[in-house]
Amino acid sequence: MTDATPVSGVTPRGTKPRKRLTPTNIMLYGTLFVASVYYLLPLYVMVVTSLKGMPEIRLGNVFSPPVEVTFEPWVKAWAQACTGINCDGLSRGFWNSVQILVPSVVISIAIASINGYALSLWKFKGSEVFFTILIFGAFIPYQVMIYPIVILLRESGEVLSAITGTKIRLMGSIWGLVIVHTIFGMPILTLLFRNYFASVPEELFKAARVDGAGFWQIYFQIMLPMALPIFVVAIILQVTGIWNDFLFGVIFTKPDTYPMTVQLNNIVNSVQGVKEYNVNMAATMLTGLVPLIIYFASGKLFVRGIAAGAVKG
Amino acid sequence: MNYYKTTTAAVAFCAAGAVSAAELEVTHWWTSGGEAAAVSEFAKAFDATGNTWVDGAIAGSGGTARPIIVSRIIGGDPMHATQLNHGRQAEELIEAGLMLDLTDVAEAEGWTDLVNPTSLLDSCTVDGKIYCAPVNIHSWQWIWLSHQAYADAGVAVPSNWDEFVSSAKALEDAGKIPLAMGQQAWQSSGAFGVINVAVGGPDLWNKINVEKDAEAAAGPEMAKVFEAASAARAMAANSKVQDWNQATNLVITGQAGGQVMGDWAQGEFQVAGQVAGQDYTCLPGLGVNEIISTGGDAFYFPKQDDPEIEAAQKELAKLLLSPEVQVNFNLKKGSLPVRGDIDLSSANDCMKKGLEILAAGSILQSGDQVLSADTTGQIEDLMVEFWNDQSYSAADAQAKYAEIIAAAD
Amino acid sequence: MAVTDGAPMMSSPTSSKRPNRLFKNLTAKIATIPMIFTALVVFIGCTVWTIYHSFTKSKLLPAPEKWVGLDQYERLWSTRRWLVSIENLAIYGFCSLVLSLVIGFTLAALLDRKIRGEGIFRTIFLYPFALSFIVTGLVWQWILNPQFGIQGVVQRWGWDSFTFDPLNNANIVIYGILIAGIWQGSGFIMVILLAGLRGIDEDIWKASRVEGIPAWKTYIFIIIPMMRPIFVTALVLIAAGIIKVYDLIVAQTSGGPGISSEVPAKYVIEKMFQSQNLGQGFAASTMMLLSVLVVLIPWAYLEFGGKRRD
Amino acid sequence: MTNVTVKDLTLDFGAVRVLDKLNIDIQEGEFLVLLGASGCGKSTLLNCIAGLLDISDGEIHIGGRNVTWEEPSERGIGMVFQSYALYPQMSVEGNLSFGLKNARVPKPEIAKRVARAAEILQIEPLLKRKPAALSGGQRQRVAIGRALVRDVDVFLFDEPLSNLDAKLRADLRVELKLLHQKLDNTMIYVTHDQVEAMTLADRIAIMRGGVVQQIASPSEVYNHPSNKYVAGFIGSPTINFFEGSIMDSGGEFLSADMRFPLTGYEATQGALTARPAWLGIRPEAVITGTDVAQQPFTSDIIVELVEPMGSDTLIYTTLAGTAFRFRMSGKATVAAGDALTIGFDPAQGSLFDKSTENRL
Repeated sequence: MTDATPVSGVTPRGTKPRKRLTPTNIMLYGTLFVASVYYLLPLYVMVVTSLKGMPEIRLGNVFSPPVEVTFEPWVKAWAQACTGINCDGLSRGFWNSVQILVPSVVISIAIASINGYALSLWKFKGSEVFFTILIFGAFIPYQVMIYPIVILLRESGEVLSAITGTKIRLMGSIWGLVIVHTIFGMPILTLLFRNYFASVPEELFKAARVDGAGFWQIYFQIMLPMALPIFVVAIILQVTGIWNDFLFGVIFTKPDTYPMTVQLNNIVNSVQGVKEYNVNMAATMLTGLVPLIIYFASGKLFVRGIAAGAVKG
Repeated sequence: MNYYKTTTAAVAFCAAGAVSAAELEVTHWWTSGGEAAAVSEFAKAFDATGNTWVDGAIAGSGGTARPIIVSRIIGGDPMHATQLNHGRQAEELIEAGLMLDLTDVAEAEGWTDLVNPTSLLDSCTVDGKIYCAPVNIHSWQWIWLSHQAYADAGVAVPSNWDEFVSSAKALEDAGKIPLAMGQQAWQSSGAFGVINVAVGGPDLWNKINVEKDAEAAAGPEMAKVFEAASAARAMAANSKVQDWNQATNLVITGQAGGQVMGDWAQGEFQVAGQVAGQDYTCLPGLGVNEIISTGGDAFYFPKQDDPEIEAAQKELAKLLLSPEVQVNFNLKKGSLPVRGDIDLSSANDCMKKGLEILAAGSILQSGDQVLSADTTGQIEDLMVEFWNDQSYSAADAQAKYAEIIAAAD
Repeated sequence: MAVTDGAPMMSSPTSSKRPNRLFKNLTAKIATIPMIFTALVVFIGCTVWTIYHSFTKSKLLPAPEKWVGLDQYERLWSTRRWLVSIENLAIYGFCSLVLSLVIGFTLAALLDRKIRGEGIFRTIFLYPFALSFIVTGLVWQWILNPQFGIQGVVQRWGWDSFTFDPLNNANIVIYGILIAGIWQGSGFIMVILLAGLRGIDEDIWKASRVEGIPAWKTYIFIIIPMMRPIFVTALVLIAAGIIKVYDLIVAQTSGGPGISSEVPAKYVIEKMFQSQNLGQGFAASTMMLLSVLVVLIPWAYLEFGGKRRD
Repeated sequence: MTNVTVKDLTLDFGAVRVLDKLNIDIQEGEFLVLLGASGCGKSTLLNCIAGLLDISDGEIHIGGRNVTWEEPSERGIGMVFQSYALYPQMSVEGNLSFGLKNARVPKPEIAKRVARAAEILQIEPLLKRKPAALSGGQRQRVAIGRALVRDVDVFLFDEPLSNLDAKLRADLRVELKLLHQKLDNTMIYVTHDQVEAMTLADRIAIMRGGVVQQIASPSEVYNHPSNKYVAGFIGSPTINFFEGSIMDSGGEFLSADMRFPLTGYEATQGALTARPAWLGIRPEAVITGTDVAQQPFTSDIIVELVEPMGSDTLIYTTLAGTAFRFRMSGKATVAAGDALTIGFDPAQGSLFDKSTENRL
């Protein structure tokens, strides 16, 4: 065991001299490097392809960097690509996605945070049952519920119309989609908030109640300010989730209001003559840009948030 | 939201003393080059009436688009007009009272006398009322052959299916794909249908598809059809594209010998600037049985509760069948017009062949007209598997096919 | 200031009338109406509705009066496409569970070894998670394109016999999808597990070092067992994602070649809307639900059934 | 023979010097306590000795062997942690034997050692249990047992009792002392609790800012603190400090006109010379009642606050313009406002230079 000590009679002193190229380190960094290639390859291919012209692509190497850099595919993807006779590219879908995104994120998080708060601090008879159903709901395949929800939205639209006297349509409108996103975002967000609020010292809550604060006062004045980090996490999760949604976007909106992912799929599948891989890749990049920016900008918060939410689960 | 926009627009036009005008949202799945050019003829004509065509194209195939169309109609947010293959797809929607009755337009315009073949209008008719406007006749029974590919391979362009099969080897040796095929289900199923009519003859086809004769489906005549399809499958083994027009592109560029595809493929040749008889050849009924099926596209008009819109919907319906629009649209689309009374002298060779066959009355009903969507879906599932799995034996596929026919409704 | 645990503070013990239970925590109940609605009407209501209609011959429109019993299920289980879908889901599900956990944990453990550039590596591994399945599917479709993608490039390098065309080979297409799925999701699992690793008491590591236990043994015998709850969380998150696989398939293969990469979710959507056979779609979705329950109930029982210790 | 030697040990975290040229010799069988406020580097030092931290400079010898570059497991140490660091998925027995199994110690030997440790620590009935089913004290015993089975000469304790409640802490303290007596191993023990330090240690090393302030026996540290910091840190209630100066003669300390005779003060560094200084008087050094008259220093004070502690009573007052507290018997009946005469011998106190704060 003691053979590890000095090789050449040097008295061990100070920091143990370490070889940089130990087998362990080679393995470690080697593995990380190989993994990095796997994770980065698609991004590289996307960028490279989107900057090539079609003749170059036909030469047939997805990995070779563009000889002549052209931004035309990007321009085309953003403003000119056609679906049917509409040739305004992805730009329309981008704004639609923004319009869908903002209310969906705000409403879904508002409701879920209140749920989480009530479930962790204001338990009532049956609250756990509802929560359990909710969590089970997260596992129910969407397909099971889509059709009834279509009907539900139609009927609620009619009921609302009758009450308000004006014509309200939930199906096909942005609000219908907002409701759907709120419903399907609810399980995971509620879980996130419930776990977070459950970790708040109960004394704080008790002290506030002794001071006479009620449900909403405690929520707005004590819990909300404390929960800021988890709100950031929820926002990040929802923004990426809703931006990336395809299934609901395709079923619950119409061409006017198609979100970007749906339009991306439309553009990519609208083949006119040959497939324009460069335009497709540019469109793909454009669609992925928003969540990527959010991700890179939020960096550590994203990670910290996932940790806070998921680990306790 | 839309409702608000349209009313204000309408009010504005009324104030100006013009005829009523509305924005109509029209959904369809015509997104390839030729298709988009054709549909813009509709839009142009409709916009000329002072109304506005709001295009709601859904890319992919009818398979992608139909769920969206149907779910919107069911969800209470119907578009103002929509493409559907006429036939049995809209049956239930009509029965549920979700579609606008076009009988008065049809009567005023005399559709019953104009539309040829009459079966097209029959498919639009439920309980004596007309619910859709047929816009074109599409037939599946064509094979498109690339002159360049055969020139490269050093063989003559075949003039019928048998020649095509025997020339496959030469093409393969020249590094070509004998038969270009997209891998989507409807293409597999369609190509099989074509082979079915060509090899088995129209009577067999009718017996199985119209009379749902499962015995015929399992019979020896049909076995030959499956063998032929299996041979075609082998010829298409190297065709790895998804979309039909990518496959067509293989033919256009001479990478493939031929493609079994409906007459809409013609639009692609046209967009590519190719000339029938010179750059490519089309053989109706695969050059065996010169017969065409007369399916096609039709427009349905989901019921709205706004009289302004309804008026505009009827105007659009009228427009779609007007002679001028029919000519312009069908020339671009490569399909045949639904009216027998218009002049198509500017049509190309292939289209003229089709018109002749139509005039001669060698017609079949289309699969959409005789089979329910459910049965069609099952056949598509079977066919897409059969065409893409070389190990799926013809006999197994036939047995499964007979089962589906036996259960068809 | 001492407040007894759980005792309702609002009600004074002297009053003879007990406050109505219904009104206890009334605000909380009102505030959670959206949740209660979602749980009861959407999750339960819609599910029951769907299950009921799976026993009917509903076609384009729901037809509750056309009761046909188990017909739809009989047809479902004799449909090849469905069987292929189930098989694919099983293969994809199993592989993706195992690979996500193995890759996720390996990367997390490597990043936890106090390496240089941890932030950069983590960013690289996690960014795909921000992208949609549509984007993921399209990119990998392009990379795996036999003509232009990896296969083509390797062949051009001179290795002519090299074949790697998962998207065009029915036998391995599901693994082509797996490559993309893992690419998209494993970073997320890594982050969760990394957070779990960071949550492990430093002293445990010190103790094992003092005892001379090699790092890999410490991971296997001490750290991983300690992280069981986190693994369960990760497992549940992966499983929930697997069953919903739809977008990825639509974008990457559309179920092809043939029907070799079909999945249940796609079957359901297409039967429901495209084939206009709601009853069949509902039957298929009910089977999906059933398979979820088969996995979920034993887990929930193990997790919550016994009294929670600790 | 010294058992553990730390030579010129220096540790830098980046630009921050955490430990600065430390030199400590620990005798075989000695119980050394590293005492200090949090952040003083005591735990860091322990981790360096254990080999859990790479040092920047210096040497560490254990059992006469230079172990500076050796892995923790090769140094012949056992370690006990504040959070116990038990492996939660293993039974107590598993915890005790895991390291041995890993070192391929023969099975009978493992069984023997586990049995012995369990016997010494009286945890035999707990062997099959999981850590989660143990109380805090039991867990800590298991943690000690894990060090015990390693059969090593040096035990390192990193605040082992800090997570326990006061009563249990006192009990385990006694047990630890007994254990040390029984085993006679070298023990290095980190704590911030001076009671633990005083009661357990053969010698205490008081640390501050990465530097050892004084290393001496508990009574030496208590009675002859080497500087003002040590004086203030050791002892509860805290020592009283008077600010003032030593008069020319060196025989008197003057603070706010009050004179404290220093006759008999044993100066550490030669004779006392006139200079500004601090005088430290322990609260326990104050005498009241009839013996007061014999004290070199007496004064009349007014009681300001009384804190009865049971065994004794703490009195707060003002002396020479400084807050002053002293201890009386628990039986004393004193109330705020009472007048008292107190006395003590300033020569028994400690004098610190005003600028260096070192003991004079």
